[in-house]
Amino acid sequence: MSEPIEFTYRDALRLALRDAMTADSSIIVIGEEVGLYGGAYGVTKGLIDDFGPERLIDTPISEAGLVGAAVGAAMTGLRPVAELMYVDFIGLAMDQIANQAAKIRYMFGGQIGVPMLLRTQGGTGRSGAAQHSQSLEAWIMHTPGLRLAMPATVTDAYVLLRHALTLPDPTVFIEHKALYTQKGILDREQPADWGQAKVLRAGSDLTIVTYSRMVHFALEAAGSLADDGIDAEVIDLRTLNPLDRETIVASVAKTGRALVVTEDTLTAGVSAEIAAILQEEAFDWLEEPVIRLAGEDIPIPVAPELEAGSIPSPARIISTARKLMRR
Amino acid sequence: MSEPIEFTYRDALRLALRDAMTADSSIIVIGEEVGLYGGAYGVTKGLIDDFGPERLIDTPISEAGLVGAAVGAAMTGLRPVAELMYVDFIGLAMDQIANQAAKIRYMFGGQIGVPMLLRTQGGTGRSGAAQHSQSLEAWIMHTPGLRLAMPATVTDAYVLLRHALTLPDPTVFIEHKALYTQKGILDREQPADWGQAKVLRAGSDLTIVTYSRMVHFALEAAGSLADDGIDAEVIDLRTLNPLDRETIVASVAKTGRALVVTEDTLTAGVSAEIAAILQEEAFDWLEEPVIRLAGEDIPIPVAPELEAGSIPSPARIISTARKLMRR
Amino acid sequence: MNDAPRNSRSTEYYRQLLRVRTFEERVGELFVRGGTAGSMLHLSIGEEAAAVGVTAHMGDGDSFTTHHRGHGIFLARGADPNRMMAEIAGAESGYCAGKGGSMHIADRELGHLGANAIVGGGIPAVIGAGLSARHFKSNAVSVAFFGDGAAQQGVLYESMNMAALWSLPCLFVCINNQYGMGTKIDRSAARTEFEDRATAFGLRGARADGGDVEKVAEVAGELIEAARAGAAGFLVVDCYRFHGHARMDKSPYRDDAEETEGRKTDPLALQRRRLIEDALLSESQCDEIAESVTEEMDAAVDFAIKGRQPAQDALFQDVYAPGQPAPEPVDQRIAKVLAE
Amino acid sequence: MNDAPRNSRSTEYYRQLLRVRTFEERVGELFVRGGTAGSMLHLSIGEEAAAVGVTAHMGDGDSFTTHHRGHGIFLARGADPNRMMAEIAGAESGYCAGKGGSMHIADRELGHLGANAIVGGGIPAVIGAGLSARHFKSNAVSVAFFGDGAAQQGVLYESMNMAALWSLPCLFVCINNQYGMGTKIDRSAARTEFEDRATAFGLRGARADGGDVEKVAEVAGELIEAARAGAAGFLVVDCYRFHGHARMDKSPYRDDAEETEGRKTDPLALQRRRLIEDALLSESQCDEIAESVTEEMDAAVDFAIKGRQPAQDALFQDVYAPGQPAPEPVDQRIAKVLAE
Ligand SMILES: Cc1ncc(C[n+]2csc(CCOP(=O)(O)OP(=O)(O)O)c2C)c(N)n1
Ligand SMILES: Cc1ncc(C[n+]2csc(CCOP(=O)(O)OP(=O)(O)O)c2C)c(N)n1
Ligand SMILES: [Mg+2]
Ligand SMILES: [Mg+2]
Repeated sequence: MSEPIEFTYRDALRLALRDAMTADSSIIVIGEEVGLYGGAYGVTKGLIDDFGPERLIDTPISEAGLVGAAVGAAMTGLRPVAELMYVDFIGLAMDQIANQAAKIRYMFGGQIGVPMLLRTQGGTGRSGAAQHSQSLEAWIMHTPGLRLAMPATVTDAYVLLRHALTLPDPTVFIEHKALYTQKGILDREQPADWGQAKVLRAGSDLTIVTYSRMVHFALEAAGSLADDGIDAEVIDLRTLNPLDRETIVASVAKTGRALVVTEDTLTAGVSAEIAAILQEEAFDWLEEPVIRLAGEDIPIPVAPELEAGSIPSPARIISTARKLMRR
Repeated sequence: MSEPIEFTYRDALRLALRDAMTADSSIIVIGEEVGLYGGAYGVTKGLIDDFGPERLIDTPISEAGLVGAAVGAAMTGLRPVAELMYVDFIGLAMDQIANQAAKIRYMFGGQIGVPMLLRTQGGTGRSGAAQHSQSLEAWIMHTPGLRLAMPATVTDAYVLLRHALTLPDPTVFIEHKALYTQKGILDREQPADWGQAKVLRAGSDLTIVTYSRMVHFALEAAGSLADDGIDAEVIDLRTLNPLDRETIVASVAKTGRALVVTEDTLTAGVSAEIAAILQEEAFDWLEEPVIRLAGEDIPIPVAPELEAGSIPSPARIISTARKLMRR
Repeated sequence: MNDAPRNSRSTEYYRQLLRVRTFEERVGELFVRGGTAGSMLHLSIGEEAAAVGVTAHMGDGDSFTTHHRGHGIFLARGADPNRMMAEIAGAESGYCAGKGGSMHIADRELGHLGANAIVGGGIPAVIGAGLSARHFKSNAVSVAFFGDGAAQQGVLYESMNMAALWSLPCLFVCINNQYGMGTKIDRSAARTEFEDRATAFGLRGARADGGDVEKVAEVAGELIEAARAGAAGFLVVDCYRFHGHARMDKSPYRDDAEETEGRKTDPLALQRRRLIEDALLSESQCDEIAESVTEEMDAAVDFAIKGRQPAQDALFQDVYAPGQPAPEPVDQRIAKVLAE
Repeated sequence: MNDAPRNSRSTEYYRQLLRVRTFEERVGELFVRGGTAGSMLHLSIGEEAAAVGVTAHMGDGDSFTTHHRGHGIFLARGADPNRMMAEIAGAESGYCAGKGGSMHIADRELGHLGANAIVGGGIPAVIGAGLSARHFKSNAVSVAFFGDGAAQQGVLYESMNMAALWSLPCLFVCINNQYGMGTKIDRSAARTEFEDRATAFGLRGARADGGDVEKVAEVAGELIEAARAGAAGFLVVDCYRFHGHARMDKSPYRDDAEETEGRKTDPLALQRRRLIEDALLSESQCDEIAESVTEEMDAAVDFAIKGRQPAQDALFQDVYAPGQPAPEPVDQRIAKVLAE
């Protein structure tokens, strides 16, 4: 077993790709700037040296075409990793993702699968403005046929990506641009536990359900809340499809209070689904309504303070948790 | 005042377009087969005779291009009605809708608006299979900057379309393919009450919240339930943005039980948002969890019985309502 | 088929044209009898030469995608008409277990990567198939079939650009039946020489008369050979959509004179005439072929009619691969929530 | 500007080239000082002739969209550098009140329908502007500016097709700086004569040397005149991206020799040389212009630095039009839910 060492989220992702590509020669990476440039956020840096330009395929700026090409590749024996540089560009490729990749197995009666991975990144944090800062996971979550993972930690970046690269169905993997430089201990041997949420901090007073970057905000908030005598349980969903209802319901059954924290916009977002589930399945245990602390229902503005103000912050998680505890 | 007469939903829509185009010469209709052919579902039939090919613009099969053209037209003084033949094709134009139309006013600091209407239709009912039967309103509802109307009745088809054609912001108008031949009394003078839900049937035992075609299923079910002594209130949301939270919350505060019925797929769909709101704002009045009866989390199959089985039916509304009433 | 001597090759073309024509006629009849799943049926009558002439050069390992009007292409490529007709009827015994229908037929065995109800939606998949061919060092070609209307979809240009850039074994076949629904080609493009668009992107562009299957086959053969060698191609096949857009469309947007004229470019009539004139077949031999095809297609209708609708529990199958977490039925979830 | 006598026209070109160059240099410096909103800043140094040569023919009522590298275009078209720089700084006093930033500058007054951070995203809007011009019987032209990378986006072909089909007063200007991020043009297209693609769609296609503003202006002038008369056009302006893709990119994917060579096509250097050689201006007159431009752009930086960040309550403004229902802040909703 390899000794755990510190890695960045970015490096863990790269290592996962490298290990997977070494193990499975049918994996190719296809996308804009994935080869020579090494990825807009450096995730694929250097891979072209190891695997060559036939497996690290730099494409023209043609999102629909490149995702469609990945669909065709996946149907004919390859396991493509299509990279969408920003999740914000998904509107250009949504037909290929939602009408093609997601539906092919079903429409064709189970004959053909589409074992492709769509890697992309989203979220705020770099003053990228309205078209480079979105969190669009709800569109994917609402599309039957697509799996969806959103890792928050270094180890999850690795193990979830490795696992995703063994799945028989199209999988969307959304990284967070503000996490690439996040450091942590990488444990490559950790089981992927795909589809299972993780209790990252046990607590008895309230449950904070979240994923991706907001996990870190929630853990930070939980630390401060503890100083205040409020004991928050923090759950990282890790994958949104499959979604682990059991773990979150069990937690809320215990704490009686739930705060769902997401970066995506509130209305009809992921937080709505989580709140709906919790009130369905933990109804009898709820002391208070499930509270949604989510992105504002607005496009993301460029000015840094406005940008930060458009999504939840540790401070707002704290104040909301206090309100929820009637403190 | 004009005498109320019977109209189909389709004819009411056509009349709304005709009346609006007569009143406002800046309105143009742009889309595939909207002119000579009269629309895939006949909504624009004959309008080209009245308004000519310069105002009823048949486009090539270029969804992104035609929606983008409408965006540009709306920014330069026209009020375009872009028609997307099926909402299923929205993945081709989603960038123009969600990154351009929806965000322009905000990104540009309020200088320029995009007063365009995107007319389309969705839903099952014609064995159109996975790519011609979807209900994708949740994607729109989740996109800040877009208004969204989904009329269920003949009069709403008219008044909501007329009102939508006066709005300063991009508005999506989703008709239902199974409603085009639906008949009803058209009251052109009825106020649009844009943004207001309507209680179509008052009841005291439970609240059924729905919109579009499911309104008719719900009313049918409510009729049968009444025979059984269950008195259901039926609310038609009419517009999903703005969303009338007050009306549904007030109703559930009264009945204590809520059943949300939507044709769109369950997970992260419109029903999740409604359920989340109700548990937030009517928490203290809820006798039971808010129940979601929605489309299955699957692509739509072509076989007619499977198609019908993939969405709620009056029979399932009835049985679910009975369960909710513990009967 | 294209390696066969002229005699049997020309006869085979004729038989295939007839098979497509007859199949489509039967689909139309099945619709009238209420036996199809829905009315979104797009017949390729008049366009048979594109299907037959191009697929004649395809074999094991090759792949293709089609548009919504794809019955004929797949049939010519070797489909079982029974399973096709059953699929169109929405029956369990169909190619896609009754889930796809007329617009979504696919077949792993024969490399059919799928018909598509999104105009242009199936085009970029051939780029991926081309990458697979390159990766696995096979000699396979991948062909995208689509209509003249689809030539205005941006993804075609994105795909052609990649095919040329990466020298992929891909062929783009534009079946120009003059119409996209009610829109005649000159109302959807200012310049309709689409092959020039392709050459501007660096592909080999060509055009063939869809009234003559042998000509289509000849040009297609050259293009496919070149494509296998890495020179991607684009072929326009000119023909005429004999009937309406879908089974219900009476084509009020065009006049009888045009239809009469258009239907003169009938690849079937020409091929029959040619076989007889060149004394490759007699009238009665032609009729015999027709009879056997009729039998085959009548049998397909019978097969389809006998097919059962899929069972309700099929609803939740094949959203994901077997063994993977499947969607939970809504009623089951509600039952759990309200259980007590 | 293009009606002026050669003397003042050439001088004005020079002044505009200098304004763009200097503005962009100041943006780069502002970034280093930490004064910009984010680092997604794309400078158009080396590409000034496209901006200046094309906008020289635009006036009241005309409109345009740009790509993410659009500062220079808008500046040449008449933008106030103060408000531009302030927007880049994310300040309230910017063109878009600090909400758009470098990649999202627009201006209703000058017909700027917006810079766009989606490659190709702003292209189809000019079709709509063309329809407006037709509808309101104006003489306006609408110009889409984009890069060579955007030439691989499908929506460009959809848009060009419509422009040609409907004879719209539109011009498509492809600023070919040889790169899309780290991808050289020959790695994104097999055939890079993009003007041939345009002519295949029925547009007038042309190419101009972006090292020479007068040549660009000449060709653009002809195309814009034709476009106003309904013959849509497409212009490739060849130039070189002097620096990295964005302010942080050091361009490791290209070598110094190439950069040195590429930077020789400097439209500013040529225009200055020309003015002096043709005795239209003296060295010192040129320097005087440069000084006044420097002052102007330094002032813009000062203006931007003094600008305030927008107030937090601006967050909820302008999602919808004034007077329309606005989004309710999340905290306010939570407060209501938990009020008691
Ligand atoms: C993306 C998309 N846009 C529009 C349609 C509706 N539609 C179906 S077929 C068709 C015409 C297609 O014309 P063409 O490509 O020439 O094929 P043909 O029907 O003539 O075979 C249209 C507009 C669709 N199915 N998909
Ligand atoms: C749809 C989309 N895809 C990718 C990107 C990322 N990106 C930003 S600029 C750029 C290169 C664009 O190249 P080009 O069109 O030549 O413009 P240039 O940057 O050279 O001015 C890319 C790939 C984007 N912003 N939008
Ligand atoms: Mg056609
Ligand atoms: Mg470039």
